[in-house]
Amino acid sequence: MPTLTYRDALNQALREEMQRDANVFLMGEEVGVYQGAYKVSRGLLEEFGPMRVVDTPIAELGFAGIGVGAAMVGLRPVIEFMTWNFAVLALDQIVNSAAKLLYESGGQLPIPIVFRGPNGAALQLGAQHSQAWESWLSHIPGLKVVAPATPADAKGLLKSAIRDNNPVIVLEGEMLYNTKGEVPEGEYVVPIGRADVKRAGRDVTLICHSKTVTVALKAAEQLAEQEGVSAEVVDLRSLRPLDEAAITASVAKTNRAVVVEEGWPHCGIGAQVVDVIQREAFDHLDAPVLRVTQADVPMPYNRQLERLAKPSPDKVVAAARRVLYLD
Amino acid sequence: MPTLTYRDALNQALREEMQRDANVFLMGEEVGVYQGAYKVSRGLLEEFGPMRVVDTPIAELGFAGIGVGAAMVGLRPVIEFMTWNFAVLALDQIVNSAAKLLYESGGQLPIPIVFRGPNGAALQLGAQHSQAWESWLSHIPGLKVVAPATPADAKGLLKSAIRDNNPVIVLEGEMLYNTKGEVPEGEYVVPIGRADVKRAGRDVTLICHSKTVTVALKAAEQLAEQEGVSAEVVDLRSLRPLDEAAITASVAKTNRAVVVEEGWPHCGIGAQVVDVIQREAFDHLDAPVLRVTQADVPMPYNRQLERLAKPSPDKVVAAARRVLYLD
Amino acid sequence: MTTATAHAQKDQSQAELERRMLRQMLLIRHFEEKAAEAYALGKIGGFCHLYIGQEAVAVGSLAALLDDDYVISSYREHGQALVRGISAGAVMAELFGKATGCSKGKGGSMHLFDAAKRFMGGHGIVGGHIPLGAGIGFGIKYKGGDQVCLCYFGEAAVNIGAFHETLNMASVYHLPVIFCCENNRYGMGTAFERVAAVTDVAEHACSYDMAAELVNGMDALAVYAATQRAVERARKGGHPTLLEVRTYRFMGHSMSDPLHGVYRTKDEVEEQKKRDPISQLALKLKEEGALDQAGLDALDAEVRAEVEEAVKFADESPDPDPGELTTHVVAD
Amino acid sequence: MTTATAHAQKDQSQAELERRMLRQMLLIRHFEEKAAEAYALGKIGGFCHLYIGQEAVAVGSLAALLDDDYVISSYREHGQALVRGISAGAVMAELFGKATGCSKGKGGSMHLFDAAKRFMGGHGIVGGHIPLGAGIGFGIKYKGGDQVCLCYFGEAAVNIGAFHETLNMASVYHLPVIFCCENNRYGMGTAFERVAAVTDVAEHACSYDMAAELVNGMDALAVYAATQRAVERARKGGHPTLLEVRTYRFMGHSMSDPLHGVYRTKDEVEEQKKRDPISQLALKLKEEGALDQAGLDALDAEVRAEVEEAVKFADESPDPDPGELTTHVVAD
Ligand SMILES: Cc1ncc(C[n+]2csc(CCOP(=O)(O)OP(=O)(O)O)c2C)c(N)n1
Ligand SMILES: Cc1ncc(C[n+]2csc(CCOP(=O)(O)OP(=O)(O)O)c2C)c(N)n1
Ligand SMILES: [Mg+2]
Ligand SMILES: [Mg+2]
Repeated sequence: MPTLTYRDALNQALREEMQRDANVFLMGEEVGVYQGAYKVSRGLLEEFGPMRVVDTPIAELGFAGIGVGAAMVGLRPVIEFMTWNFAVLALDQIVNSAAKLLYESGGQLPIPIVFRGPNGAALQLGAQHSQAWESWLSHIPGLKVVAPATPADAKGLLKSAIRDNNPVIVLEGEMLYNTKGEVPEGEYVVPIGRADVKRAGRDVTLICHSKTVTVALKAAEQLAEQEGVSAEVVDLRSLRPLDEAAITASVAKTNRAVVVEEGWPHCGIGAQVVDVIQREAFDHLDAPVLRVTQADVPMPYNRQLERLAKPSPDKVVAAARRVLYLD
Repeated sequence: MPTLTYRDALNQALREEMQRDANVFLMGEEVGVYQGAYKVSRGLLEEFGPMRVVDTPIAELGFAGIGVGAAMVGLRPVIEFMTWNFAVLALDQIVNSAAKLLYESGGQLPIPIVFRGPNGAALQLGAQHSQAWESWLSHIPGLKVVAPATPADAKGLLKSAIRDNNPVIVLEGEMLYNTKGEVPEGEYVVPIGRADVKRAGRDVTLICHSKTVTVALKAAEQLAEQEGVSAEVVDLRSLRPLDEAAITASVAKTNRAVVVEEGWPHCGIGAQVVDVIQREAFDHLDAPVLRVTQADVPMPYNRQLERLAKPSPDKVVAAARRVLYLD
Repeated sequence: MTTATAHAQKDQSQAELERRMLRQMLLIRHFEEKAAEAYALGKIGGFCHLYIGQEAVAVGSLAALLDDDYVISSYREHGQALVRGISAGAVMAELFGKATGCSKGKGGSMHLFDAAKRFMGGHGIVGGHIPLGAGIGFGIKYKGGDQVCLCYFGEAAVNIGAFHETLNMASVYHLPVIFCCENNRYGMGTAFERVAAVTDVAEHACSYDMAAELVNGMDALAVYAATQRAVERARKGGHPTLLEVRTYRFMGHSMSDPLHGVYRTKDEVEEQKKRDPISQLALKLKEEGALDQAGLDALDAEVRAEVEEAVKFADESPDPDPGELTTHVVAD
Repeated sequence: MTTATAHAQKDQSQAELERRMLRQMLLIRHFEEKAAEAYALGKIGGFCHLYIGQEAVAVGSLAALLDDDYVISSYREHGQALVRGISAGAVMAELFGKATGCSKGKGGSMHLFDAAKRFMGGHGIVGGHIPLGAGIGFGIKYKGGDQVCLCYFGEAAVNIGAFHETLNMASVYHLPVIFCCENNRYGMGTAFERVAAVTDVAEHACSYDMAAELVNGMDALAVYAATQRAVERARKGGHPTLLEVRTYRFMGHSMSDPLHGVYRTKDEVEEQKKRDPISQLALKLKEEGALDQAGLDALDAEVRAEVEEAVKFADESPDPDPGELTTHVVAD
């Protein structure tokens, strides 16, 4: 199987889906001539032309809405947000148009659209450019939300997202674009709504997604080496719908869980995972579920402070030790 | 003590704070000449003039930002959103300006601003006009979020909000404006961050806020009458910061809890409450915490469907029966 | 065909058109009067924004469209929905929240839809559907079609960002969209001149290198003619147009708003009512000899019967099944 | 005082002004060259948007302000921060993320603040600070002050809604704000003409009944004069102005963007560099006899030393205490 970067896996998914279906087009800031702010769309303008790879003005609300309008008449837009930070300006269109049109119209208007782009902090971009929006987006019925952690999942989930007849949010990671992994060639789809056990274990479940999968995997290694603890790493992959069965199954086995996320703690996606666990696996739980999140502060610029603010393997290990009552 | 409507209690708080501090002003759509879309600002234009009661164009993003800018130079703006549904357009200013300026500037720029208006569903307003945003807003560090349920709390919390040196979100309720209650005259402030036990009980804790306080109180009555169950009703009042001590204390006593909220389930404020309870009162819990929320759908227009979608006393009673293992 | 005959035929078809327009305006008027009654009876809930006074805008502009063109509007869209051919019964049933409504009772007054009639809603966030209209235009162009999209909004929407972002993109991308601003002088209780630095909406077209036209919205034929010109620009080269149609609403902003309120005088409303688009067109038809009072009465009666029928249909239709609560949240 | 003496004094103070402007431009230029070096060394992280080429805009416009006027800008604000009087050391230390930075190391390149100098940031969302600028103007007016607020943004921000919502309100409320659009022709890798229907930004003023002026942004004195006129309008009657200042950035969009990239040619960049605002003003001063080459060299050396000092200060300053992570989230 070829090894690709996460960026190229996304690029491949886009290219293949655009080849497969003439209704698929890409729209966003710098996606064309500039080849994408993070080069995810490299080469697509050349292959598909300016009607299908559309550069926009800086007008997130406007072009998100244009995407939804195009979906209303049967196209399959892929709207790239340069980063999800800027998509805050477009939330009205995502929430009030994309997510609701099917319901409001009594089923007449499916909106097959993808909104994608990097989510969460990169490095030292400061408070306005370091936000993780998974909990906000997952809150909304009518949307689906995926957050791939690996190149293969990136390809498979983006392809599923584009083929889905609903608005699908794809949360990528700026820090993931250069990561490499094996990616199946050609037709390869990952179903939306299924978590993936990235490492099997017995003693504690580490639940994570996107960038925090790496954090959890490193923590799992440390736990194995330093504590002889066998941690299972469950990558949610889809945040809406959430794979409650997979979460519950793992916790039923390990009886303990730590949820790791990039976002802020209050009403984070981790809170919802905790809700699921205590509701569906109450009798299996040997300890409260703990969470590792971004510190509950706007992201600081300074490098050391930023490091302190982010989830880290050490913090996950510490939380795991606590749920294992090793402290 | 005089009996006032929730609307008039808010009006009184605004008037008193505007009399008390010349830096306080009110800005929003229809707040002046029209006397407020829901008449919360009735009479204020006449008393304080057009520089302090400012009608705006329909430009939520713009006037929210103007408010923040005014706060940057020492004013204390109260920004009214006709409803929080429309505030989705202003989130960039709330999240990226109001909530972050103090931190980003290294402490130089406190932003003493209030964003207020009705939140959540009224009656048959359809999907775009029936949204409850507490979980989104509570997610954000740098904000405080309050959601008063009674006229007295409305007055006391709005006064605290206006005096606070931070951006404070005040979530009112269109369905609450006409409700009546005793309201202390003159100086009366309710501290932000403190829950209130609206009914004491022993067997189960019902956690609620804003409109769901009425729902929970009715459920508590039904539980007492029909099941002989003594339910404690904890009104959160503040959603950020959350009064974790009050929540935990109640659950430590009752050992069971149901969280009731108007918003959608996924990553709702109730999920965060569940997280707190299972973390801080794990050993006290005799059953999983259950939640009663809006159905996980865009709000339908039809009256019967809308009723089915909303939290109701019956649903709370059913959840309470389940956590009490009465089924 | 001699010129005289052609002329006579044109006259006849013109009279036919005017008669049809009159009928459509009467339909809107009577429909909404009944809706107001039903609202008072509690049969309609939520917000209900009447179109009375503005009938000439929907009627005149939609006459310029073909069946496969698209229409999108705000929450004040009963009139457009009816003229576009959604039956009065299906619209009334929607207002009643019934399963037979054009949005199955899930949308209500602000969210009327009929995809088959290419009526794309019914939207409640001021300005929020303007980008959708452009997106529909984008879709048309993408597929190489020659349809147009007619997008209605109120003048107050001109103050919100979405309007500007969209007009710029519609112009840059050459989208076949007609932006039809129904300038009825008030956004809720706020007179436009109190909140807009420039009150000629059409002026904004300059900033976007877009064609624009200012139209008398009390004259259905004037609206028709201007829309025809705009449609032509759009169909031919994908050139969008900003139409500013000056009109007036005779009723309150919504059913919960008083008739004139504090923001406008009763006199002003009465003065405007003298420009009633329906009486004006009826008078014209009479003067042209195309319709006499008996004919007018018959037309009126016919329309009233249609509306009665619609109310009956709505009344007798069932509520949606409770199971409908959770359908249509996601598509398969 | 005879006219001749007055004239001589004016000449002298004019030369003084020009010399100061030259010094400020040199400071920005050398400061940023050093910042670029430090970025390459990993001492500065995140995004870092250089101002090189645009110096005349900050220098010319800020010369028209008084100390108690307010300034607000986008993420490309090093130049304005320096000219406004934040020390090069405090700015460089902020870029280094140090505790001594003007935002205590918490803001970084995009979020420079100095409330005492009335420099109100440093904002990262395109267009997001434009309403803040108007709000500052609102605050001034509310308190009955006679200050103005100078608000900078790039031409690409003109395509976003916040710009339009704000200009309308600034005009309706008569706010003392100067909207200074630094039109450097590109928003990241996108040429303005590819995404704007009308490329004369100043045109937008018509839609808001606002004064506007188009200015040569490579000429600090022209910018100064135009800003003076705008300041006067604002101070006197709270009349806002839209200034379109035509300029050019000689570097990439940010440190991670190549110098010219695929979106513009090397030739174009080289051609523009011939309009370098610094050499132009230096030449003028020389031609006027106000500064000779030795004087220029001395000035240059002085500025370089100041920048070296700033780098040293930043380098030697401590990181914020780890406890700073959780301070300043909420105020007391
Ligand atoms: C973004 C937003 N803000 C506020 C509202 C509340 N609101 C509904 S209609 C309206 C007035 C709109 O006026 P206009 O655009 O002129 O249309 P008209 O009602 O006159 O047809 C307002 C303020 C809304 N629906 N959306
Ligand atoms: C709302 C928003 N969208 C996208 C971005 C990413 N971005 C940062 S700068 C920039 C280009 C802005 O160009 P312009 O306004 O002309 O200013 P310049 O960089 O030329 O000074 C873009 C797209 C952003 N910061 N904010
Ligand atoms: Mg109007
Ligand atoms: Mg630019």
